[in-house]
Amino acid sequence: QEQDLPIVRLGLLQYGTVNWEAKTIVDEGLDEKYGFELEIVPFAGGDATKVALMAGNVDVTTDDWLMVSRQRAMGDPLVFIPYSTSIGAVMAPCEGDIQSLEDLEGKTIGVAGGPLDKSWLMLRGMASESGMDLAAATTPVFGAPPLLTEKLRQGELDAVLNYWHYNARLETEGYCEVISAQEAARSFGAEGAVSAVGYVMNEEWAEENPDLARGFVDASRDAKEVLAESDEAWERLREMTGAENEEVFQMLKQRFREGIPTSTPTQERDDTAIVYNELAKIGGEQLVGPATEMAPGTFWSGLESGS
Amino acid sequence: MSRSRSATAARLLSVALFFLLWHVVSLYVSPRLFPSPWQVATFVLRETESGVLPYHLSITLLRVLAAFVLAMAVGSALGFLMGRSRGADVVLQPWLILTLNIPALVVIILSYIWIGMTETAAITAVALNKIPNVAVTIREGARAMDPTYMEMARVYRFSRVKIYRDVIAPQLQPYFAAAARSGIALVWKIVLVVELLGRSNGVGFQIHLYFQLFDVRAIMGYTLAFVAVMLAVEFLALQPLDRRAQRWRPKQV
Amino acid sequence: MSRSRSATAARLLSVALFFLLWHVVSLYVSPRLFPSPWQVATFVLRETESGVLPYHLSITLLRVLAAFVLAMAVGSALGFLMGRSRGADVVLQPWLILTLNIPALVVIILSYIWIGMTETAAITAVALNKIPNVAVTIREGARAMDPTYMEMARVYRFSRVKIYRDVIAPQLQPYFAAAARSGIALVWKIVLVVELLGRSNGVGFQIHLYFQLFDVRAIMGYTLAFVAVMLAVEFLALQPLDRRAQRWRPKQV
Amino acid sequence: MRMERSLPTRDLTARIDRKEHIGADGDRLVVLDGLELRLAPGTFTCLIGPSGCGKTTTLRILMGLDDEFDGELDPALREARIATVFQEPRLLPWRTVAQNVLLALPRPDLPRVEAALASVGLEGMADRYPAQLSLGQARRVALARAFATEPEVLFLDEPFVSLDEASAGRLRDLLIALWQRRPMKVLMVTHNLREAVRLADRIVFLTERPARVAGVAEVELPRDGRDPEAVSRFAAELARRFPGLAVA
Amino acid sequence: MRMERSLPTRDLTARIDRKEHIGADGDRLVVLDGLELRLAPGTFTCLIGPSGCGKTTTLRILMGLDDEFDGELDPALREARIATVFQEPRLLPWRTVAQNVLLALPRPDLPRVEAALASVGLEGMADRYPAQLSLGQARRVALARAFATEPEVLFLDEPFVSLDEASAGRLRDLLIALWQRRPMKVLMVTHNLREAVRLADRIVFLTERPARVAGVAEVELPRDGRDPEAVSRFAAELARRFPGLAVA
Ligand SMILES: Nc1ncnc2c1ncn2[C@@H]1O[C@H](COP(=O)(O)OP(=O)(O)OP(=O)(O)O)[C@@H](O)[C@H]1O
Ligand SMILES: Nc1ncnc2c1ncn2[C@@H]1O[C@H](COP(=O)(O)OP(=O)(O)OP(=O)(O)O)[C@@H](O)[C@H]1O
Ligand SMILES: [Mg+2]
Ligand SMILES: [Mg+2]
Repeated sequence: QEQDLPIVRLGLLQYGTVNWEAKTIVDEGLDEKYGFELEIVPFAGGDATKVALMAGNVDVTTDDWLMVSRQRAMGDPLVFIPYSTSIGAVMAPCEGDIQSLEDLEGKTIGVAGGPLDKSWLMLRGMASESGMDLAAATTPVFGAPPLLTEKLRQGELDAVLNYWHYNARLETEGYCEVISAQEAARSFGAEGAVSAVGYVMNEEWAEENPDLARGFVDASRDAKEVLAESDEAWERLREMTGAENEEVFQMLKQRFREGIPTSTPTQERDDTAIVYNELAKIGGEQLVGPATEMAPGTFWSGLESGS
Repeated sequence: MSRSRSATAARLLSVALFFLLWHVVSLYVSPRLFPSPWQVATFVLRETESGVLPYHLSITLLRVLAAFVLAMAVGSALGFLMGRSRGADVVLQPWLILTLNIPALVVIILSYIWIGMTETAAITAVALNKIPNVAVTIREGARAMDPTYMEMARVYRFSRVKIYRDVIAPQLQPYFAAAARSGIALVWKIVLVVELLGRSNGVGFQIHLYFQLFDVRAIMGYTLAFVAVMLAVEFLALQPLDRRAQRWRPKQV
Repeated sequence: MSRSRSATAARLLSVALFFLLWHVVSLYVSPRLFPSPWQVATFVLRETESGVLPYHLSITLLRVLAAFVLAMAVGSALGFLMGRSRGADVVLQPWLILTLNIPALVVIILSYIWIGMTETAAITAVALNKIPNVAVTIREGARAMDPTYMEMARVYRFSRVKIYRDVIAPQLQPYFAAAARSGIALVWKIVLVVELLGRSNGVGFQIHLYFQLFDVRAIMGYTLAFVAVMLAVEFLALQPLDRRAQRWRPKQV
Repeated sequence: MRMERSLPTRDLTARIDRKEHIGADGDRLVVLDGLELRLAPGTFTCLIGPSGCGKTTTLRILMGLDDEFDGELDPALREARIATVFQEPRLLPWRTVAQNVLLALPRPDLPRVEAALASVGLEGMADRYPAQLSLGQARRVALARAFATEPEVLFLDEPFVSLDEASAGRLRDLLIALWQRRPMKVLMVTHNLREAVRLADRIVFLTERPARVAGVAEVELPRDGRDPEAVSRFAAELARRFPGLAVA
Repeated sequence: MRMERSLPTRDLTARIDRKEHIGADGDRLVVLDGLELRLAPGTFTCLIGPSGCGKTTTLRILMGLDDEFDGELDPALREARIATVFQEPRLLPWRTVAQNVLLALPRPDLPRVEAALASVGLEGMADRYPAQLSLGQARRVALARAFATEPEVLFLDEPFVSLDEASAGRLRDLLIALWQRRPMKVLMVTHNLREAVRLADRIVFLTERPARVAGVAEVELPRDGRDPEAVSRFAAELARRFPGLAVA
């Protein structure tokens, strides 16, 4: 019978954090429970998953709402489903002289993901509210995330704005979070946490396969519940996380759990729209395309009708 | 006899020196940034035993082989045509410069989007990246050919086979050797990118995974595994072929 | 005269054909995946006016130039040495194969880590990637040299300058041309990766940025801007040099 | 002179009205200016002219290696089986001596290759590469190659230089023997008047560049009466008849 | 024979006990076996021997191009200013005629280059590339190059082949004139006995391979009495004295 189940192809970074949830879905049989079979298609780079979705080789992948909104504005009907609110943050040595956003003035700061990175723009927006031009006041160095982490360790960079799983490792090595993009979101007026990443799928596919799309979202939610409560489930993931020691492993577990979205879909959509407007101001047309507001339907409508 | 034996000795010494140097450097650097040869060797052994490395390596090698053969065949034909016919050269030249300079990334993404994320797309993308390089090299060879041999062949009404096999190929041999050696390396480098961007296996896929984890040991391990294969190809296949091809040459002063 | 004029005509026609083809294809494909030449041209114009494209392009060109000169100089010297001395060849061969086959990514990352995220590291990394390719090509050239000319030079006690300038360089010219042409393209491709991984400006940086936005129009625009520069270099510098270097050759049959 | 006339019995004619070479700097150089040649069946013609007058250029045109001239070539020349000894040996350096000869044959025929090499005194050198030969040996390979193909028309551009007199003499005898066995047309360039007298039926003298025919001499000596004495005498006579062209 | 003896007046000697060539398949071939040569100051020596006996090999050893032999070379040879005409012209094809000559001079001296080219009859060809020359013209450039350098020792490997008799005669005269003006040692390989008699002081005959000295003849004819008649007579006499080696 198993063969009869329809397949959902999920394109993922092999060691991406989303993979933890996906593995849990399979291990716990949650996909079968909701009437589909999950096929994980691993890739080595984030760009690859994007290309795979464009080329129609996977049904679901992960990305952020900025990208989804921009593609929608250009006529590509993608939809976004929040996955995690664990977002980028600035890390610096705990003992150092960088304790707040203002302390970054005159410092060299590594920025993962380039000048259009969502977290970077959010922090710039927050800084500008207090009259600081973060891009001008600091020397940003754009580069590959692992390389930047390494450069912080080497002391070549004073601080690094990086993704949360890189930061979790740094936290075990004497580095502290200076400020997180989530704080920026709050400063813009968001009430809850906004998502950093989410599942992305083609709206047409979701409409043609409503049960699959729905089932996938339900399985994801169940998996999060398992990971939130069960330490055993985490043991299965231990190797997959690539944690080099127990401390890192526990930190990753803790941060992952904190990142499970708690807002209602509507609230999160509205919060995100607020943040989007701020980003549109900073990033301009280059970032968001012709639309100055988040494209309607960016958050999958199926979410609100359901849970 | 004794000459080739001393060459083997020198070669081994050279390789030993390499590992020694590596070992010494690794003593002074954090092992996370620069693991010692033994750490890398342990990793390679473990991954080999588990079958993971042989799996990814063999897949990558197949891709390299396919793209290499394709690129050499098409590139040589194109380069030869351009070297021999001024008309073809003038017309194709802008295209050559264009394709030479299109970033690998662009070609790869367009192939994936157009052909789909398939093996065909991957190999096509790699070959497309390499073809202009081969063409550029072979073209120089075709231009530098000595016309007196061709005249002789025409007088004696050489068949087409003889002309290509006995007159043209030997003159292009050094260019072909250069294109092949730097070609296989280039193909491999692009295969890595192709695997990063849209394949779910292969050495490039693995290397990038480990790059995300900043596991230098694993990156080095996979790299060296491929290099070892290339060294074997070099010494067991290319060099004997080379020696054969060079046999007729007078000694250099 | 008329010959070179008709060549220019053929060349222009060839370029026109390229744009026509592009235009036709773009009619049938989503402009998001494959924008028309006009859309790309508009983008390039706008970015040029705003000064953004010239800024990034000139930075990239400087990097390409520096790495290219470095790689050609070191690679040629190395390749020549290996081609001329069997001892050097045997000893350096394994190193050559190793460096040829180390993925660009690995070299770039190690340079950044060791030298720092500086311009020096970037250019070193690119040059290191390219050196073995140059060496491999020039080595074939050095091997294929005709010893009779060197004998003549020795009898007449040619000075060192004369030997290199008048005896060796002309024989290596086609190999040098091949290495340079495919070299500049390779250097540019690696510069893109270097800029992507750890520089905050340059065409590679921009292309990657636009890739994240999936803005094919911008990617093509930046690519073509570079290709245009290369075409200009080709027709204004390389080809006249080439013609000079080929002047002595008898016509091909 | 006995001869089995089975192959083309027509005269082959060539008329070269004008042939120019183009120098590096684009200047034009008239090399041949109204040159007519006729190769009669079974005749042995020698071409004598000063260095640089256009002899090699003429041969190249006749062999179909150079199309850029004004004039007319007998179309039969294009189809005829031809062979040549160039002014330099032009062996393929990457092929052995035996392979060089073998390649010139329309069909592989190893015994014939061996016989040809033996006939020029190169037994046991079959597996050498050309770089391992002395120049005289290389020239002999080129001769062996030309002879082995049994051509209908044979072009020779100073084939017997760089050879000691003894070897050259033997090879001249070999050439005559071959030519008497098969009815081929031979056109040979030489600077050696005595050699021409010894071998040829007709000697064509060319002028300085631009080359025209300055005179034609029929060698009326009987083939079996061409001993050194007779040859010297005839050559001296020619030198008198064509002053400035022939030097005895 | 008057001569300003300012330069090395010693005899130069070379003793080649044994010289082997290695074939492609690794077999050894003894080429020279106990060959001794002496070049006396201001003498003109000719080397005559059958094709492939080792003449070019000998010259190469004397010129310092081949170190792999058993024997001893006069160290003065290594320092002397030497010049050579190889068996093939060996011009750099990517340099013009004038550049080819100029490069061989220790110091740039354009007038001398022009004079040298004029002396071999190549006025107006200075800017051509070697591929645009006839073989005879290329040989003459090689001669001009050798003459222009005013060497202390001059090696010639069959320099006058591929030239018509008139040109060859003029060039022989030129060589003798040069040699009489400056006290250089000349070693010339030739296959032409009459040429050797006309030019040389001594003629060294070599045996078949492996080459040894088979005989040495002093040419006792006075320089101004070497008319064709006398040369022929002397050559015939040599042919009698060295049967099998010299062919008149
Ligand atoms: N590089 C080489 N390898 C092997 N054998 C060689 C090599 N060069 C010459 N030989 C052989 O050595 C012998 C002497 O050659 P050399 O060129 O000295 O002859 P030579 O007397 O100059 O003849 P020729 O009058 O034909 O020029 C020849 O039999 C030749 O085959
Ligand atoms: N490719 C060329 N380009 C320009 N000029 C050339 C070319 N080939 C030959 N020539 C010139 O044409 C003339 C005739 O050359 P050719 O080779 O036919 O002379 P040749 O009679 O064979 O002389 P030789 O007896 O010296 O071999 C020469 O003056 C030569 O300089
Ligand atoms: Mg000629
Ligand atoms: Mg010789």
